[in-house]
Amino acid sequence: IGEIRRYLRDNNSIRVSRSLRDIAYKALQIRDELVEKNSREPAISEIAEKLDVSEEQVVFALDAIQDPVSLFEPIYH
Amino acid sequence: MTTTNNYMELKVSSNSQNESFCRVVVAAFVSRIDPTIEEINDVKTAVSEAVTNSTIHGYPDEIGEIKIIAKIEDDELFLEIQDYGVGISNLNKVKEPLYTTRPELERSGMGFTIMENFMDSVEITSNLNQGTTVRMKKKFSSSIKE
Amino acid sequence: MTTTNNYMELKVSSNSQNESFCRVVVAAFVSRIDPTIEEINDVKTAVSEAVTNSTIHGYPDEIGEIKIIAKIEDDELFLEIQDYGVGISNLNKVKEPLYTTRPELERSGMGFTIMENFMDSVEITSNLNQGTTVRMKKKFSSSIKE
Ligand SMILES: Nc1ncnc2c1ncn2[C@@H]1O[C@H](COP(=O)(O)OP(=O)(O)O)[C@@H](O)[C@H]1O
Ligand SMILES: Nc1ncnc2c1ncn2[C@@H]1O[C@H](COP(=O)(O)OP(=O)(O)O)[C@@H](O)[C@H]1O
Ligand SMILES: [Mg+2]
Ligand SMILES: [Mg+2]
Repeated sequence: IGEIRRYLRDNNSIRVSRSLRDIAYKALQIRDELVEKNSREPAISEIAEKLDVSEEQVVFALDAIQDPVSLFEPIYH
Repeated sequence: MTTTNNYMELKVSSNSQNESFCRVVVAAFVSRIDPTIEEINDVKTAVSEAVTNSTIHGYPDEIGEIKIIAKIEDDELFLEIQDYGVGISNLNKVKEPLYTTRPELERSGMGFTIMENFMDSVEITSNLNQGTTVRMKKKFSSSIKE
Repeated sequence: MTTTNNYMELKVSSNSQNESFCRVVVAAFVSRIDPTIEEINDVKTAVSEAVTNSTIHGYPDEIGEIKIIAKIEDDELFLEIQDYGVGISNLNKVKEPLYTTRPELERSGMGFTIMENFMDSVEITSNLNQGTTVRMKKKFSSSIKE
């Protein structure tokens, strides 16, 4: 386990906020590709499968780059 | 606790940081019925509006508790957002577009209108000084995959 | 409910679908202190192990309730994962590496060892037929963003 942790540490000292944005942008890219290919909105599972992360993780990542409230309530924060 | 497996209950304090947290939790929960990004965004927006209302209207002068219950039955989502705050005195008016009791906060008065637009139904119950509960439902088209 | 704003409580049923949900909920909660990927993966792994234990050991023959409490104070996370299941009879053995009571499920017996490695402390309390609570702490290198 110590070794695994050392390995992880070398790669994973980036902040989560950044990695979430990366996942989210990839997710949106895949969504666009799938919309083009299938002429319909893809389900979350289709995006998750292509990214090889869980559905919940895709949703979490997408939330990091968008704030639906701000569309309607730009003032309150 | 109900017998269904597709049930969750979340309690958080009414600080503004928890608004986005509640939104993600419900969105992550809903992801098990495999919605589209658009459907998820509808739900997130509705959750944000309801939680924001509890935060700023329900607990104007204090930090209180907000409880969210989410349940999925077949392809329908049931959402309940509850606070134990000041309550609503004029329940018949609050769903009117542009109606707000806090214009000084530059509130738009569109919260319930948005919820009604993005969800299939929105029900409000409230008692003065006891709190407010908003119940919403939404059917998902999902299962678009073959 | 404590007075801290950085508090959450989640209740879900002990079905396997809720493991990944619980993991993401805790990750989303912790994300407010913007941890590193390593830190968040540590926490997610620990949550998975504890929730899996409640699901398969705590409720071997039924679906029960699992409660997760998370709190952040300064740069420290407090996690509590509780079930109301069968409980643990031999509490002094369960932390031993490779110790498992369910070898037939191909359990590795490494759950608590992993939790202890990934978190700063792991405390188990349990009562037969009443349930099990696992309390964990972890300090984060990051400080809360203002
Ligand atoms: N949880 C609540 N507790 C107390 N009052 C509320 C609550 N939610 C809504 N209200 C009342 O309903 C009104 C309308 O709400 P809404 O449509 O969201 O508009 P806004 O939030 O912009 O004022 C609010 O101005 C407030 O008076
Ligand atoms: N929530 C729980 N309820 C009842 N027993 C548990 C619980 N968590 C752990 N245990 C007991 O502790 C043992 C060791 O747990 P763990 O280290 O995670 O290994 P494993 O899950 O692979 O068996 C389990 O085999 C089980 O007997
Ligand atoms: Mg509002
Ligand atoms: Mg285990």
